[in-house]
Amino acid sequence: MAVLSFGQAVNDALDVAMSKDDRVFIAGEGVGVSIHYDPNLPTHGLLEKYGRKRVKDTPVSEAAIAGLGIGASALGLRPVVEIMFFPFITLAMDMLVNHAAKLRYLSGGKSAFPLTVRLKAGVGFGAGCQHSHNLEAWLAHTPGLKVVFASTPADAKGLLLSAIFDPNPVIVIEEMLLYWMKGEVPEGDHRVPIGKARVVIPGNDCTVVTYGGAVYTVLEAVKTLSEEGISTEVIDLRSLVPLDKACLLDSVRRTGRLVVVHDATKFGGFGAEISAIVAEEAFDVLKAPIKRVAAPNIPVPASPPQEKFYKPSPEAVIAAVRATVGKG
Amino acid sequence: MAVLSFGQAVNDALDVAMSKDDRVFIAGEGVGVSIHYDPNLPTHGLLEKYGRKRVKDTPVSEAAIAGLGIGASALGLRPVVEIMFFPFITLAMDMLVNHAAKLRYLSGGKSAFPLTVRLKAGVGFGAGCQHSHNLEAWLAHTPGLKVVFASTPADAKGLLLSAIFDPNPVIVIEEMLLYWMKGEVPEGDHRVPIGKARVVIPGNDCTVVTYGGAVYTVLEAVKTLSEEGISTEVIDLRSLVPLDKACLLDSVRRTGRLVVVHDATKFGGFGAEISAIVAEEAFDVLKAPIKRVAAPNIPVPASPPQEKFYKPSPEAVIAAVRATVGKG
Amino acid sequence: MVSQQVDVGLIKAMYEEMLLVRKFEEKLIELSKEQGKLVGMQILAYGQEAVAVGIVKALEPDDVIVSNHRSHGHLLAKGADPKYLMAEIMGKATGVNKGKSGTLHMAVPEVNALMTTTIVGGGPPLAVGAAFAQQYQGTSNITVVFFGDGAAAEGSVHEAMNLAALWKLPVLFVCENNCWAGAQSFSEHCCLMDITQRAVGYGMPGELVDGNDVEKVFTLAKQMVSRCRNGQGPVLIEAKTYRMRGHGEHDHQHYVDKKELEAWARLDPVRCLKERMLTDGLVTEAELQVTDGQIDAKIDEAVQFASESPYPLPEEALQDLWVEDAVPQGYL
Amino acid sequence: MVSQQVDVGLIKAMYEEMLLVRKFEEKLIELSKEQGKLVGMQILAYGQEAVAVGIVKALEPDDVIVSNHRSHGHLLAKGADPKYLMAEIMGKATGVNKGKSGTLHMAVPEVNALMTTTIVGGGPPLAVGAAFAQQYQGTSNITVVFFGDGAAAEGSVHEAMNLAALWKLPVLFVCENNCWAGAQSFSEHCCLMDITQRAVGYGMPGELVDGNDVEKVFTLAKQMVSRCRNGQGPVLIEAKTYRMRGHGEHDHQHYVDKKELEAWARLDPVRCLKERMLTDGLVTEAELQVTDGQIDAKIDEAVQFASESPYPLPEEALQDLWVEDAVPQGYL
Ligand SMILES: Cc1ncc(C[n+]2csc(CCOP(=O)(O)OP(=O)(O)O)c2C)c(N)n1
Ligand SMILES: Cc1ncc(C[n+]2csc(CCOP(=O)(O)OP(=O)(O)O)c2C)c(N)n1
Ligand SMILES: [Mg+2]
Ligand SMILES: [Mg+2]
Repeated sequence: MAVLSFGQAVNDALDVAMSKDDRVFIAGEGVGVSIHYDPNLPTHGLLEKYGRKRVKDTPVSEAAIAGLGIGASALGLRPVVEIMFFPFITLAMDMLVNHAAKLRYLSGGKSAFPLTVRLKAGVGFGAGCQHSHNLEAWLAHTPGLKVVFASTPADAKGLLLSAIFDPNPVIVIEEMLLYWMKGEVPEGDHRVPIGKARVVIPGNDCTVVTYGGAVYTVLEAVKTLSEEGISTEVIDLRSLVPLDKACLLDSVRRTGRLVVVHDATKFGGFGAEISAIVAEEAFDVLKAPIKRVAAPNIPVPASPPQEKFYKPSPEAVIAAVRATVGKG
Repeated sequence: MAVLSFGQAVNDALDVAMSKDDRVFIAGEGVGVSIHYDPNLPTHGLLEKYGRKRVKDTPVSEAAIAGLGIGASALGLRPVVEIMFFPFITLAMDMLVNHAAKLRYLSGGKSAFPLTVRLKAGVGFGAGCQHSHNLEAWLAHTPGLKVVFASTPADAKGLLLSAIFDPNPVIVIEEMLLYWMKGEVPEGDHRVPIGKARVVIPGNDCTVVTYGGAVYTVLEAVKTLSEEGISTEVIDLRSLVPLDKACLLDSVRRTGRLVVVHDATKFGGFGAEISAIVAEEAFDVLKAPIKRVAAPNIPVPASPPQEKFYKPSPEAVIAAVRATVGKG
Repeated sequence: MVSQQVDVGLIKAMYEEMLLVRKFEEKLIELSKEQGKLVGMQILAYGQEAVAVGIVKALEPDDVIVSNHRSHGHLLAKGADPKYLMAEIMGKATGVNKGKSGTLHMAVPEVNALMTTTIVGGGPPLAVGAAFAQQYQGTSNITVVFFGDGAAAEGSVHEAMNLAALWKLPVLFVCENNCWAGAQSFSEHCCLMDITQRAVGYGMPGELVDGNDVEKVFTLAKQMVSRCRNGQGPVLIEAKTYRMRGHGEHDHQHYVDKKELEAWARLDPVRCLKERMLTDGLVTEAELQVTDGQIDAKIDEAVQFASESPYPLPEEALQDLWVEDAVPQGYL
Repeated sequence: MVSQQVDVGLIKAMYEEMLLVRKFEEKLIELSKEQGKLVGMQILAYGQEAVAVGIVKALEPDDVIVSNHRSHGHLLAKGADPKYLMAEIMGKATGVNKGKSGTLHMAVPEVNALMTTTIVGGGPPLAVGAAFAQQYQGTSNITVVFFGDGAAAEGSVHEAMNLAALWKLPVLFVCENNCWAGAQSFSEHCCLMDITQRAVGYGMPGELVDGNDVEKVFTLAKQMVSRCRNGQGPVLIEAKTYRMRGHGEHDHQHYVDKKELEAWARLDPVRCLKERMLTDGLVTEAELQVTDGQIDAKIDEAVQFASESPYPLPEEALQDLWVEDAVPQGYL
């Protein structure tokens, strides 16, 4: 196993996919020539290696970028298109929701759209609310799209490879702030199955469900909690759609308690779905209210103290878990 | 009180607003001259009455229509723009989410965007998934937007008037299939406060929370349920944002049981937020799992038997309430 | 630009296809009056048959078309079987899309009518993707996308044309200017004389053609299609035609000047072609009657097939979302 | 097209404004090297000062501008106080937007810099709305929207131009063609020679101007602004200029040909104007030194003000979402 940064792991996945399958191409704004020069960024060096035919820098046209991927996938290619920052996906929503997600269904199962869309998520680089806005809840509420959101380099590689070779449209959300974080990554065509969550830390007192960058906020909190003798089970969902309900429910059946943590805003966030599933299917075992730790219902402010305030903190997770286990 | 159809009530609200305030104008595709000629449709006759200056037929350009409303509202007008069918809002999401919802916040509270966006929702006219797709969960997950969804002619009028004169951006979702349904409507500048739910039927055994067209599915179910001696409290949310949590929690504290019903797809739907709020804030009083009755996680199929299958039925509501009260 | 003679056999063939489209839709008009027989709104290409037939006749079977809400002409011209279209329009299990689409977004992959969207302006970006694949795979196939004068106002069309021009993709953009976008006339929703003026802004050719004259449409299409095939990049064709009926059958055209309707009725592409063939002695009345009979029979067969077909089972609505046979239990 | 003489006082005034923008940004370059002093990416209009100043000088105070991510020139030219901009860029409570925006979307309603968006292509539809209000209210004000060559590829820009042209709205579309969209050169992302070729497709005038010559920019703007004011509808101006630094200060231009950079450096609008004023004897070295000193003082004052200002309180992040003082409890 090589030690790679998160960004290198994504890059490695693209490299593996492109080298083994000519149908794979990447397109987006600056995926070839970028204003950044950093080997830790996902598409670094791919233009040099695969050339202009397969590494396509596009104009600033999010709808066309999505349409490019959809149409090309309909003819059997394996497009991997990038929408630079999460809030820009609003410009591609018609293409992704009314087309990528629906055209196969509309065809009565005759067509397929093996498309991958990469997105950069993340709060904490001071760019404000038009660059930072986690909208995974929208995508998860769109029948026909699969949605994955990795937290480790190995999962970033494995989920992306699974997405590229999945016969359906898959949205791959990348936590930008993790690009430079290193970890062990299996070599070659390493796949992580879409739809399988990962138990990061086993525990008995309380289940904490999270994903993406928030995983590290939770792990930070767990240090303190374990010192306090609270045994937390941490689940990294990895896939939001399809969701690994078995893993979620099995854990809650053992702990009887649930806290959900994400960086997106709370109201109508994906955490609500996790909570609702448990309140509907594991109510009998629940010993305490289901808590959600998430961002307040405001846009991401730019000023450092306010951006920090916006982002769910380990302290907030600690408080929520304590309250849930009755030690609040 | 006059008896008006739902569509006439919307029309009446627009008429009242335009006659009392010159800053109000309406714009959209066919809001002036329409392919339909039906007094039960919301903008019928307004062009004849207010002229081309204030009733603006636009090109087929959803982003520009939204931008028109946002920019005009910044200069103090009270735009009421229409996005024809719900799935078409995907084309205006950047304007609504990154601009209407965020620009005031970005200005540090210096600017205001008193904009109203009207949308037509509804499943059941055989047009398929590019015309029928309820996405209120997206809008409710967008800090900065208020969202209302009326079920009666009186509320349709009162909520729209409140929206038009609200100093913030408000999304007004109209249930198309109800346009021809008649009801009593107060005359003049009738306002229904945004953020207040309505208890349609009081009851003790189970709370059923719903909104929009699903209200009638629930009322249909309640007939059977009451015959069975099950006393259901039906709450019509009317506003999704801000949400009337007091009304919701107060009811559940009395009944100890909750079923949420909506026509949108279940996974990640707005019902999840309602369930999560109760699981977090009224857990102590809950006597049964919180059930959600919603559409399956697929696009809306066109074929009649399948479109019917897609739409939550009174039978499904009956089964859910029975199970919740332990008489399943 | 338009010059060479079109061969007689071809003219007859195009006439028959136009007549098939016309009769198919006349049948829909009739059926749309029977409660619950057809599903959803009936949007007809009545009066625009020459555009669909003239353009598609210039294509090879492997070429792709992307259609819109007004699709009957495009699909039938590309070779779709009326039986399965009719069944789809009735929402039947035997429909070309199993009833999941209904009339508005029928796609017929078998004949490379690969994607149809009723999102106005949705087609061009999809066509750009299809054409990119054709170029990427080194084929000489091209993609044609049909859109309306109203659609030309959508941002997606601009993005698509810009990208297609930049990458010299084999896309033939066909704007069917039928003088209406819903209840808005062309001059009410656009301040241009012609949509072709847009072509300048993408550095691609923009060609106007009389959309009611199938020979002119075909001749121009032939030239432009080979241009696309030869890697010279995209082309915009604007076919001037007219929406002879309402936007859909539910639209009674209360906003349309009757004189305008009459004027265009005189230009009815199907009738005009028939008359021209008779005057020029390309066909005899007798031959035409045979053709009529054959097409009527096809339509009747389609209606009977569709009418006798069952509706899909309600729970089959859960199929066809994803390529997996079943969507993971955890999800649905 | 460009003809009349520009008066000397005006030239000096414009030079001073350009110098203010230049020195403001030179200070940002300096500060961006100090860890944690500035918030977020620093996107500079360095080299494009003549466009902002020349255009805005042709406006009245009541005219509205809509800016983008490269906003410093636009805002300062419109009269924004450098103190409050600097404080915003540092994320301070005294910032023009209380630190909620940071550098990327600073809006200054006090001077009718009403909306700024970093969504590329987001400005034009907003400008159409503002211009509609100006027309609706019967004022003679106009709206100017600045966008880049890259933004011209966004669908939103097409929809906005089409609607503005159709309704003859008083919008001046100013495309700052600085030869780059991120790391893509103009010819890599667009196959046109000039963005003005797009104007044809909206039936509006499209005017090219040397964006490094503030006098030419001003003279053209004057003419086009009055055209808009007189109800003759929108205009597209394309100012050819150059992004002399990286996309942002984090961009070290590894992809840029150094020769190209040097060539444009020789056309530096600030230096060239200074030299022309000296050669033509419009100013003396001494006068220029005074100007320099005054502007340096302004900048230093701004930096001091911003540096000494406090950060906003974390929980104040909950304010300013809605017009109500507080968002309903039930919601937050
Ligand atoms: C994005 C979107 N906006 C609006 C509509 C509603 N709509 C359906 S057809 C139509 C008019 C389209 O006019 P045109 O493009 O000229 O096509 P035509 O109907 O004339 O064939 C409109 C506005 C839609 N289907 N999709
Ligand atoms: C919708 C959207 N897509 C992409 C971006 C990322 N981005 C920021 S600036 C930029 C390049 C814009 O180029 P241009 O319009 O020429 O403006 P310039 O930066 O040259 O001033 C891009 C792609 C964005 N901010 N918004
Ligand atoms: Mg049309
Ligand atoms: Mg540029």
